[in-house]
Amino acid sequence: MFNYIARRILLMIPTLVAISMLIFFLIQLPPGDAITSRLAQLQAEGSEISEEAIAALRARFYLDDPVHVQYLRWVGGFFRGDLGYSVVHEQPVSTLVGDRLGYTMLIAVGSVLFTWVIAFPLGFYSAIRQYSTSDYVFTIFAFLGMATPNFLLALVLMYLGHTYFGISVGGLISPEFMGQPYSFAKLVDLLKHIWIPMVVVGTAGTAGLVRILRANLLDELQKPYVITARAKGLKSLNLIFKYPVRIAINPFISTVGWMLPAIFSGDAIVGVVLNLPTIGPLLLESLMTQDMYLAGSILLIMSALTVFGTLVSDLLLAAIDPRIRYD
Amino acid sequence: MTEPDPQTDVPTVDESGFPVAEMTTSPGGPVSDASAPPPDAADLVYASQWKLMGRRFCKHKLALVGTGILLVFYVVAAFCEFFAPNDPTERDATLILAPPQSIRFVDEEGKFHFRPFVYGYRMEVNPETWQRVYTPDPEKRYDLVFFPKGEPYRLWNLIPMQRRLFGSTEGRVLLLGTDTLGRDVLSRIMFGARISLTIGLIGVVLTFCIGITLGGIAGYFGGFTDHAIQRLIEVLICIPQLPLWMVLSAALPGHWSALRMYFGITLILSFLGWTGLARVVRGKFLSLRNEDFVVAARLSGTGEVQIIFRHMVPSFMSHIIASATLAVPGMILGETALSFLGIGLRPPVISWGVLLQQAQNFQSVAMAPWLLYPGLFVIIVVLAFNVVGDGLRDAADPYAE
Amino acid sequence: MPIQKKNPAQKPGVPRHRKKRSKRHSHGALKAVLVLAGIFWGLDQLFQRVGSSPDRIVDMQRRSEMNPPTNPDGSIPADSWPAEWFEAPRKASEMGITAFSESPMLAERRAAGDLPPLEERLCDDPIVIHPYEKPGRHGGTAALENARDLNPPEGLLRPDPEVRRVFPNFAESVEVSDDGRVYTITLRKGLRWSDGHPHTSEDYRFYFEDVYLNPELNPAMGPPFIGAEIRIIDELTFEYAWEDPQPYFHHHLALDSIFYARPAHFLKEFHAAYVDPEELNARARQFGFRDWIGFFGAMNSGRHGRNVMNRPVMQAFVLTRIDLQMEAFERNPFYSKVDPEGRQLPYIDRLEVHTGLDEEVIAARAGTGAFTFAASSLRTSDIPMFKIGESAGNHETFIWNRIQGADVLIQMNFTTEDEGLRNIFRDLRFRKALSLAIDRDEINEMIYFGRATPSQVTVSPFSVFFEEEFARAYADHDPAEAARLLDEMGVVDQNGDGRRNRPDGRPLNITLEWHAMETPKQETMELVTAHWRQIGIDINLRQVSGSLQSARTMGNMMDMTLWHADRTTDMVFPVQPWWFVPIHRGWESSMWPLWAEWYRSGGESGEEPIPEMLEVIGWWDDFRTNMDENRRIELGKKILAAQAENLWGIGTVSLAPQPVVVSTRLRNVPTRGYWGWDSRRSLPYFTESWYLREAQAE
Amino acid sequence: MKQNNAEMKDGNIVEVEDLYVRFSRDEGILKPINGFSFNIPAGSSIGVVGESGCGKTMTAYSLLRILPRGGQITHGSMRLRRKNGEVVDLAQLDADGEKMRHIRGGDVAMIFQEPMTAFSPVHTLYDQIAEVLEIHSDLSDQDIRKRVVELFDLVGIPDPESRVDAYAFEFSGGMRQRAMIAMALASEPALLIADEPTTALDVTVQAQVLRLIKKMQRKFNIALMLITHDLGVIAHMVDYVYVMYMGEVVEAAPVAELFKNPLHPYTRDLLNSVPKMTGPKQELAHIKGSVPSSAALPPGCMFHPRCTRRVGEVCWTGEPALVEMNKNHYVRCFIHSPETSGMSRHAEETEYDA
Repeated sequence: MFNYIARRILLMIPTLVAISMLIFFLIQLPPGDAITSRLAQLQAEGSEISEEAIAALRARFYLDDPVHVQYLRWVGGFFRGDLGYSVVHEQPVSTLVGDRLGYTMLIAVGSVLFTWVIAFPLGFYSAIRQYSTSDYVFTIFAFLGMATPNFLLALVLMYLGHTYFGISVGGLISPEFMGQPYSFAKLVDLLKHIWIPMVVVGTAGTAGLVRILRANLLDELQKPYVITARAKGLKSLNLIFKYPVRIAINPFISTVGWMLPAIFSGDAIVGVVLNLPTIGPLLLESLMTQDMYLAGSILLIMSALTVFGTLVSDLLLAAIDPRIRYD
Repeated sequence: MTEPDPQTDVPTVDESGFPVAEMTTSPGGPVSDASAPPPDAADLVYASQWKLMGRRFCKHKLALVGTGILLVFYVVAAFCEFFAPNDPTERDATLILAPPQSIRFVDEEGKFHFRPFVYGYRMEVNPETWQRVYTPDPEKRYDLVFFPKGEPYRLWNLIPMQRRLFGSTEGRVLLLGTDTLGRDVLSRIMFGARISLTIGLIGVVLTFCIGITLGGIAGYFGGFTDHAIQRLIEVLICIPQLPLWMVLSAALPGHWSALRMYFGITLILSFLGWTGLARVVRGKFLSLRNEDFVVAARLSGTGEVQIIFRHMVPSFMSHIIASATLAVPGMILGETALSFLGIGLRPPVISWGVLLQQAQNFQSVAMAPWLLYPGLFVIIVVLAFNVVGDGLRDAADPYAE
Repeated sequence: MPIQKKNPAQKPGVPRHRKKRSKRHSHGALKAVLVLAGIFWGLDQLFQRVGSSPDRIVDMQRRSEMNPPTNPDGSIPADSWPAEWFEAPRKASEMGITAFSESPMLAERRAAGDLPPLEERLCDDPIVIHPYEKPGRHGGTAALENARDLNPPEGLLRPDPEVRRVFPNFAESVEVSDDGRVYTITLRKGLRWSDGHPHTSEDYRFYFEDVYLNPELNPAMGPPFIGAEIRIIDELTFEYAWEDPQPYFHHHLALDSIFYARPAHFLKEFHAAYVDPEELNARARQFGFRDWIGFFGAMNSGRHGRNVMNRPVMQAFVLTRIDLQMEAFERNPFYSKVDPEGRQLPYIDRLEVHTGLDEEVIAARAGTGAFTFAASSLRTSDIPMFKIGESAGNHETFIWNRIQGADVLIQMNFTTEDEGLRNIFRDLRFRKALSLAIDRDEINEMIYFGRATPSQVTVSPFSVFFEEEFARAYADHDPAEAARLLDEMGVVDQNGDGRRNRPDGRPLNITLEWHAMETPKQETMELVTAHWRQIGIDINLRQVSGSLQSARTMGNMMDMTLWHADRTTDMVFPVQPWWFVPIHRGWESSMWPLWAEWYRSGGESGEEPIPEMLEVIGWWDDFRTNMDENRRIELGKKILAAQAENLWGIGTVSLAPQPVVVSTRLRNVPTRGYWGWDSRRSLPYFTESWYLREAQAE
Repeated sequence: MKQNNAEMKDGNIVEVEDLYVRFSRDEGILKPINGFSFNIPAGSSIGVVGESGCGKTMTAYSLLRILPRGGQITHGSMRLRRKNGEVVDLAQLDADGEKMRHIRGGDVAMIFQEPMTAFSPVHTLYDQIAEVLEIHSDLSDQDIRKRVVELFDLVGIPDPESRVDAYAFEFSGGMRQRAMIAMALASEPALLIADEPTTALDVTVQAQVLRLIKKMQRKFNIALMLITHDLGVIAHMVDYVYVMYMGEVVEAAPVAELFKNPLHPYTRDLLNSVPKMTGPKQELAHIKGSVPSSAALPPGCMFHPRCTRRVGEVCWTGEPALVEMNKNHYVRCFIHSPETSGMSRHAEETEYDA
């Protein structure tokens, strides 16, 4: 077990290095750089800018260094806990990302929970009552969830939420609670808002999970050990929960890891539509403004979280599945 | 060979007997000798794999419905100039954000007409709200006819034509309303289908090529190559897809023409889509590598490339096709998402993503919800693809049930 | 199976599985169809409902209905605003005000010992603001989408509602020497920063010498201070002096002087010239900054997270808190203006600004009455939504006019690298053709509800430089003439594909890159490209980010681009005639990057403009330094006439309707006004005198 | 269907009569069992022999009422004398009911073919065996543990104390099957069904496991129903054999009688395909073709398509009845039915000897 964990953790390192290099390469691709964005910003304020000033700005943010030096400086910063510096915002990335990451993770956790809460009974019931009407209905709904573009669902839910539930449009907190200290009422208000992104982000993943659980469970239900267990005289529901579900549930555990990239993608687009103070819109903005350290750091944080999430789910899987543990 | 069984009242029992039974149960006849298969045995097995798949697929009713829907969509997309009742770029200042017209049989006076018709609109601008208010105008009764002669157009920009599938010779028929410039939403959806539906297909073909090549290399050669490709896939799937798309599409040169943008976006979408397929292919290769027929081919000195493409690829093609079908909707959604965010296709290109981008505001949902219709079509197509893919996957798996 | 016959051994009792099963299958498919049909039906119902317009309940006299009519040229009659707004503000002593009163909120703070008494906070003899309707009451919190809307960048002087003349604000007086080379500014006595520290000449010196002239802190060095120096006379008096005459520097003082003063007492602590740089850098790093420059910048803007707030300001409101979704402002206790009844302004106590929202959500919130005042991010196309929401949202929608001389200005690059394209662009017939091909009435009808003024790009109709023929030049819709002009210049369709080719036979590929900002550029261009396609010109539209817009305009990489032609009022046109004279390089303009480069480098780099333009530049050089006003008007008109003749840029409509969504509680907001960069949005309309009616009064 | 609880012969623990099982599947109705009948006298052992797909396992599943989804007993009765003497018709019970659950694992236990997959891979063996005792006894947790260890010891698993907590995949095939036997014995059932218990094992281990089963059967005086396709296994294990083909009995006889005098062509084919260790070397025979799908039962005698000794048209038009040829030796074949036996004699002799 220890070896297994150690091996998994060691394997993370080259993966993360490769990811960081790929990200750094990718964020260099779009034309222009953060300085041009900064200039655009200054021009939006009505200033005129000289060539020398541009060169000075570039030098100040080390943008005239060779690419590999820039990369090493950027990655080196991570080891010192320095996530980089946003040229456009003139602020440390950690300050910008701080709270937003919290909300993003809140939505991520919420979406995973939502997905689980919906997908488990649906998949379970569909498998147990295969080809029944409810199986079809659930399947159709699962597919519908998968087929609806995130942004469309967000837009429509936002509209419905506003029209029928009076939820203020956009954001995570109603204006009247903004800046108030945290209280029960504020929490309730937060919950009133946060369900929309949770549902939207979670819906896309639900369909897949329902299908997987259903298929896995159907598979497991035909395994000889289920017959063995039946032959022992177990009650069928107990039996299903104790044996096949226990094994078919693996995708739920491994979801933790592989859902994260999807959730971050979902968050990016839902965050933009709903104007959430999450990391997604910041990422989009930083990509648009070529604020490369900000964009790169956010992407790297997301990827690192994903890698870490996969590790956690692998470990969890190992914990519940002795076959992996003893491998 | 069938005859109803009166006692069981199960008339079609025998229809779907296993082919195996067919081959082995002829009474008294010679039993085929396993050591000397008929000369076309390979073809037979090969054909029967597809036949079997086809048969299983046909049993999947939902998948058949999905196939039908997709077929309709693609035909419409291919001949959208003919199907669209209006020119998708035709503007009308007097029909801005007009709601969908309803097809009528009964006119204002309660008179029934055999030929369906729509009423044209009378527009008034509410002086207080500046809102354009449309009321059906009984004066303007437009009969719906098949193959009306309208403005001349060119099918595929080549064949000059004048007739369209349906419409009216008297005025514009706007079954799904109009957009902010008074253009027919239905026609725009039909034209948008051409881009949105093909982007998925072309993307998947590209994905296919990359996925099969890399997955095949990984699975066939194994060892270090496999390891390297595996790591590459791992790295790629750890980075959230949409942000990566966004980075890449921001990198597309600004002066590209619409057509090149289209291919650029397609390339981007497939740049990341191949990982899943490559994994499937790799797994298949790994398991097939040591199968007898592959070993035999290798021993007889067949070239590697030939082994891969003549022997291995065909043996799991059905699976790949199923996976590919399931990958198409992801591409379609990707295009809409990118266009929606304003970093994909742009007007005057008409795609479903572009149409939705124009409908993304609260005003649309509140005041002109028909602008969201492209979204409905996205849902239907993605749904259909998923159902078909599911059916294909079930059909491709000989061990299912 | 040749002899498949019935099996006599078959026992009865076999259920009809098969039938049931196939029924189940079709069940599923049927259900799928039913569900989809249901969705279709539901949407259809929804649309039917929404399609019919609801009757609006007119429950009260709406201010917007008392709008004075618009002038024929699209401008707003001057009597839309109080006559007092066109005069220098009077002082309390002139109005005979002796007693002053303060907001209860500040009274509390004073009682708690936080603040000195009101008399000590106000300057000696404060100016009196004449409110639009009537004097208001203290108190209340306003919800905004943009802090600027109620806290405009007011400075030493202030423009009038037509953005033509200037009047004193923080300055007691501004005197110009006869030769126009020295501006002497006298500050009001007793003015204080929001922390109570006196506002003096030192604050202006600090900015000029320690910020503006510091290349590290200020990468952006341009007019009006090029070649200038500052001379401090005494605590309240200082001078700016130039080599050249500056006939229009007071316009900068009216619009930009908020930037010319910094709270020196506060910022010196963060400036390397005043404290040990080592120590300062260490401190900066402590806060996560790379060096003191970023740190200074953050302190200067007062926006560094939660650590530093309350940077001293002169404006009516002070930033007190930044949250992820909100910024909170409180009234400046030392704000030195009063109403005619001696109440210290502003009336409103607090501002809450919803941040991080995009246009769509702002529009949605504005339409549902979530904002006390909103305009900056609102689009013309949403006007019906705002108006329909009025009955439920407790707000009203005023229609102001965007100050732009052209809501969308189409620019082609006369110095583009592509020689063929450059020659075509430089051919006046091509520009005329493109302009004549545009159906401005259709644009006005479709995008602006017919309420804008179709026009060629030129200055605003209420400008002294305005001539009607400037606005009419080639602004008619005449596609036939356009086509004729193109044929004449040899830009014809040579291969029968419906698109015109260059004279050399190559396809005429033009890419128009544009950045989405402020005005309806996308909708306009959808129409314009359609109009142009009709005469066989097919251009490729590409929306770009601000960063790209900046990089590609500055790098002379664009064929064509768009901007909104603001800077067309008397306040800004004379100092920044960017659309008419090649003096500026920036993201707004891609008309002549190399000509502008030539001009600004004194002919050392860039490319010499064409003779027609050299003539215009000559007029401009005279114009910007000439102290004879009549001569300047003459020269200005010449510059504008040159545009009307040469069509350097192509305009669409001017004075477009701008929705301004105002809560019914917010009073003293003029029903008409000019909205845009030139007026710094709400700056001329005395936002400090806007007040919130008591909630129960409704 | 009539209630026949009372009509049970004293000596029998199981009486199955005219059992029919049907499955609904995409490809049609599967008919795995078509009028199967058999008895198991208490404490005795019977064998059910036939090729794969003949319905043997389905018979076992029917007895336990654990037919896979879609399976239904459409006709017949299955009387069982429970440990407490109660006689029940298993066919009449609710498959998921309280009573049936107590019979499953309590009165009737089963040993499965694949010891690898018959245990859950993610639960310890102890967990899975103790479960039987939790359901069918009122032992305390400590007693259960003691009992499981005891059972492990009994079936010959070394170091039972620590091995009970192992996972199935940590065991070798033979050990796993021993664990399976321990599990089957846990509740001291009256009937033990062993479904191909040694097919998946190495030849060397097979004998050990069979010996163990036999030993346990004797020791606890359990009735044994051994299902196998391997006639070689049957010889030493059971008293009486039912030969099954396509869900019906084609021949039934005491084990010695069957080996000595096989009557049905199918039995003969089966016997011929068993490699003989003694006697003259000869080519191993195989039965031509394979068992047809039970979705399409052949008309007439169900074996006729594969039969080498058909007597004539009657083979595919008529239906042979089960007739008693010798004492306790039954056969279902036209060769032996009174009206057709004469015409087939000659053909039979020649072909069989050839």
